[in-house]
Amino acid sequence: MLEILDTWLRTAAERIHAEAPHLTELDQAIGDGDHGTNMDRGFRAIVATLDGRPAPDPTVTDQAATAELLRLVGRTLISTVGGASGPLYGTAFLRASAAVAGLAEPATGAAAIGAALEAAATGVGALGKSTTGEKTMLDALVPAATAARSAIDSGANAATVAGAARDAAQAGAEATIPLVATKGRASYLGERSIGHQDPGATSAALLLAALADVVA
Amino acid sequence: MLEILDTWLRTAAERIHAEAPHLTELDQAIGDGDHGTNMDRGFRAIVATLDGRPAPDPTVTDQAATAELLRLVGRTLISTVGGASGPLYGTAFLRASAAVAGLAEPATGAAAIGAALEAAATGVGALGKSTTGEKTMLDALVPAATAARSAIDSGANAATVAGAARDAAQAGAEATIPLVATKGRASYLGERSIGHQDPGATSAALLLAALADVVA
Amino acid sequence: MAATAPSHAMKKLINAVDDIVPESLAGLGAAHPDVVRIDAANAVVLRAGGPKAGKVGLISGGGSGHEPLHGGFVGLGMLDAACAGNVFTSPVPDQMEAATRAVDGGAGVLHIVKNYTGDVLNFQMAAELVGGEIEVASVVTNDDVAVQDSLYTAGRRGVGVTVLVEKIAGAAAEAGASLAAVAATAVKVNGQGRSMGLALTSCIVPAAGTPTFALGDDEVEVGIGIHGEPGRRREKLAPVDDMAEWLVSPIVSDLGLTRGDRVLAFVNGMGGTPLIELYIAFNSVAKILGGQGIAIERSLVGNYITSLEMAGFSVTLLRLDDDLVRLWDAPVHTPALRWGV
Amino acid sequence: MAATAPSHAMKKLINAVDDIVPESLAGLGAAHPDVVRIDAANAVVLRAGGPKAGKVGLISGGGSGHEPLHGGFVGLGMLDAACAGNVFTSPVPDQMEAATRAVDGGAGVLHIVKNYTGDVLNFQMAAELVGGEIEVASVVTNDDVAVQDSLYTAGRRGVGVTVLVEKIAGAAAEAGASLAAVAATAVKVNGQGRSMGLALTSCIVPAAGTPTFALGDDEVEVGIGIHGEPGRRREKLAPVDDMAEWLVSPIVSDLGLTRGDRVLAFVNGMGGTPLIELYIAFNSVAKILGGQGIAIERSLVGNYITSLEMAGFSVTLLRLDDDLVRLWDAPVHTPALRWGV
Ligand SMILES: Nc1ncnc2c1ncn2[C@@H]1O[C@H](COP(=O)(O)OP(=O)(O)O)[C@@H](O)[C@H]1O
Ligand SMILES: Nc1ncnc2c1ncn2[C@@H]1O[C@H](COP(=O)(O)OP(=O)(O)O)[C@@H](O)[C@H]1O
Ligand SMILES: [Mg+2]
Ligand SMILES: [Mg+2]
Ligand SMILES: [Mg+2]
Ligand SMILES: [Mg+2]
Repeated sequence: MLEILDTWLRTAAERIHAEAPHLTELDQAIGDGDHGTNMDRGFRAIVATLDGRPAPDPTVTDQAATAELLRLVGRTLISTVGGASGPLYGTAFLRASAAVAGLAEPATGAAAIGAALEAAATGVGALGKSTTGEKTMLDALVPAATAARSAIDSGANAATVAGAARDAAQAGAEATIPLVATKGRASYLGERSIGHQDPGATSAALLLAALADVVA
Repeated sequence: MLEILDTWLRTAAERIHAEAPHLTELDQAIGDGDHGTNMDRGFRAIVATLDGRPAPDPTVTDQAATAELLRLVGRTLISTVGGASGPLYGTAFLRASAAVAGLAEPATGAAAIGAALEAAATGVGALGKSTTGEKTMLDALVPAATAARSAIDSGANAATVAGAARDAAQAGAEATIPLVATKGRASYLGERSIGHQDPGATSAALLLAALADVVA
Repeated sequence: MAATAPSHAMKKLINAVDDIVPESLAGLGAAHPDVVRIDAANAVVLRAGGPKAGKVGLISGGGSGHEPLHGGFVGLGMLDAACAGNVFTSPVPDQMEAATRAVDGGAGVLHIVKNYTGDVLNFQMAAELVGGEIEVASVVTNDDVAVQDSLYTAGRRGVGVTVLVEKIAGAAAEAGASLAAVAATAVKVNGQGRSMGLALTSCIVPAAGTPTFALGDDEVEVGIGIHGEPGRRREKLAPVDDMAEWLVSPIVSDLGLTRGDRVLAFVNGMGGTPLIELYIAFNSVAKILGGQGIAIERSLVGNYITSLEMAGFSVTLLRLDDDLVRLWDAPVHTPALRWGV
Repeated sequence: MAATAPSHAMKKLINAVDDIVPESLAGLGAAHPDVVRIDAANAVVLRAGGPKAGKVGLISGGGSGHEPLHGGFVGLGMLDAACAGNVFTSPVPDQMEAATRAVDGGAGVLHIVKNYTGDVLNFQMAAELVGGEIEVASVVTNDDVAVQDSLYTAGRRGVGVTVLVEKIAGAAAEAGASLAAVAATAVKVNGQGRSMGLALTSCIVPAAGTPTFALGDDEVEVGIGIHGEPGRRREKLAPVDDMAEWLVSPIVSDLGLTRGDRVLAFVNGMGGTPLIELYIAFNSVAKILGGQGIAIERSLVGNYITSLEMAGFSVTLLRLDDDLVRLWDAPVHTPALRWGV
């Protein structure tokens, strides 16, 4: 689990870096033009953290080590991203960490992904006082968590669960286009926010696409 | 003489107004982009002065009244134009006034034009500490004064004298194009002033073209 | 040499995009060593001389690009520290925690937070990080009448009034008021002040490299915030008397100002608009208020809360009473505002 | 909404081109009634409270478009009056005469004149107009090292050092120095100060309506004056550390500054460059001077002598001694500079 998490984070960091200009462009349209830069800064910091991490403690279980790394990622994002997305994504990872730690050991990869996604979505909504349909990252995270849970309930393995989450997040991100933003910076635009895809939902979909590729 | 002066000034004001954008454009290239505006402001003030002037005092000779009006024009330019061209053109008219007043009465139109032009050119050179070849209005005024003197010396009438002055001023203005400016704002450009016609020489040629048309 | 080749290329006095904030802070520190000290590791501007024992500490912060806000307002009678985020990006809780600890003089610390989701969330996390150790109060400024304060927005943005809150609450703290009293003063100023702004041009976020929005030659963006974000609506460029009216009217009606009321009028440039124009704009505002019998008792004109090199202006009106006038007039000594000392 | 339609159209906060100067002056007066009074008929900014008996009067003036210069420097410890010409056009002798008469307190009047043909000639005529009635001395500032001071130019332009002359000579006058002594102080400051500037963009003279010069996306104009006039040469846009070097080097060598010398470093914005960048530029200047062992004892950073909305900056260095430091630190209370009061 820990290895997959490590690979995912590194893959995500590459994707985020490559897509940063696009994320920033989306944020220029309905925000302040920094989402790509913010996410890139955060994920570069994560990679630095991964690189600098001591070898895993053999006395700690894989699941506990995974939870601990998720916590570290959350703290890193909070300490380096800034803006709205820093605390929100940071909280997502902190909550995911707690959820993974809370699963009976040894949890399956599918169960870990499902629990982590649900906790992340709930954490973002609680901190951001937001819900789906407000044109935020929640419009990718919540459908992803729901799709993951359905897949798990029908007995799917980790790869299938991650694939379902990816598809739902992607669809959710695209579905933000016609929405009027009512949270975050884009809400200042009112009706003028219609017709643009939310940058945070887009980055969330991007992270889950990387996860599906890594888990596959 | 007074009537011709009045007509000339009004004609000149119209021409300056029409050519102001061109003069400003020339000044943008090697100065600060205000020569057209400055001259236009001054000549509008002159027309206002002409319009507001009481009827000529019948006890005063035409020549004296002409000199007095030239003085008024000089003062008006000094009080309204600003920049380098205000004091310089203003002084030109003040000196022209004194020259015309100093001619034995009744002076011919040709003599008045000749004396006025010489005095104007000398006055500008003295105030501006400048001479020909420095890419200034003197490159139009000095040749004009010289040409007028030659024409007078060969017995020409006022129309011919004014025509000669016009032609010389025009040629002089055009001849500023290859010069390096060594006076005024254009001198800051050094070699980069080459290739542009001097705005002040251009306005001087314009004034003398109007004179030739009016005297003709 | 007349102009032919228009351009919106990024032309800035910078070395590298990543060096903008640290080098600008270093320059601020080098230019005003008597007033501020830079904590480079945390990107925090601290008042020279350290915390004043028994005085409430005031900190603020936010994305960079709004200079002189906030670092230029650190000093006697105003802020004790300012946290600098990346351009238009809220700083992180670690910075705010460091600033809070650095300025604590035992009387508690006030966080002055502009109402943006990012700023609010990060300051909130910072407050949790020092919770129990240092008494922290937070005041959120939200004075921008361009935004509806409704369920359908993140609430009104904190803009121009933030400068006035920092000055006036800073004076209260300097005079020895308690944390509760300083916070109450800040809340009062925020409650009695409103702002609105417009842009003549966009600005270029360095990391993005292109203008945040495109405006036609004859268009203005009305109801902008301070992050280059597009505004509420687009209008044709108009005489400044009219444009001032677009900004002043909503403020006057939102504040319910009427004949005989006293105000501080703050005409703020967005960064690229020169003073010659800001004074013309102030003249327009003064004419409008004068026509309604509203008395301008204090004024502030200049580039104080900006959006990088954006051209445009905002108007802030603060309803005054004798208390606020006294606190406004109290000595202040910061890089950007100074009087009485 | 990403930018697609670049433009250099004139977008200014104005009502009409002809109203710019009078309305900007009116705004200045309305914003600072405690400091200045506007003589609208003569377009002259006067120090509130009238001439001070026995004090040397200081007046300056020039084309508008350089705000806060000169009107923003009228007040205690600096100018007694400033004459505002049209944009980039020297005022006329009538204005200077009116100002000279208005500020005369019986101890004579100093004219501070920037070295441009127009300014010099108009002030010269004004001095003649009051000659015999009021004792007038004139000091011409000519600090711009971009211009060769030779037979082949109108001489060096007066630029950044003018601000320092007005402050320091103003302090001398306020302290009761005689006309000769105040003039000598002004001459000394001019002699010990040098400047050079560069532009990242042109500016638009309102009456012209188009940019004075065209610059490519990657070009800077080096050695500009303050009237939007093109500079001495064109360079490729470079890191600000390099650009600062282009400006500082000629100044240091012209002043003959060496290790251990003390200076006032003034980093001035051309009007459209925001503070975040000016502090970065100051940081570059501080690094260069620090590397040469030249000590920055005083500093000034901001938009103080501008070219409308031009982007760019200039550097002015003034060699300091204890006298100049004392006069620099003396109280000043003007719309644009204020301390000690
Ligand atoms: N209250 C909120 N709840 C959930 N997500 C939010 C909220 N506010 C903003 N976001 C997300 O944050 C994204 C913007 O992130 P970013 O640009 O990095 O921060 P900022 O808006 O501070 O510049 C938005 O696209 C949106 O998805
Ligand atoms: N020393 C001088 N002697 C003669 N003419 C001069 C001198 N300096 C400048 N001029 C003339 O003045 C013109 C510029 O006038 P104008 O643009 O109105 O004033 P300014 O240069 O102050 O903006 C130049 O084109 C030149 O012909
Ligand atoms: Mg953003
Ligand atoms: Mg000119
Ligand atoms: Mg942001
Ligand atoms: Mg001029």
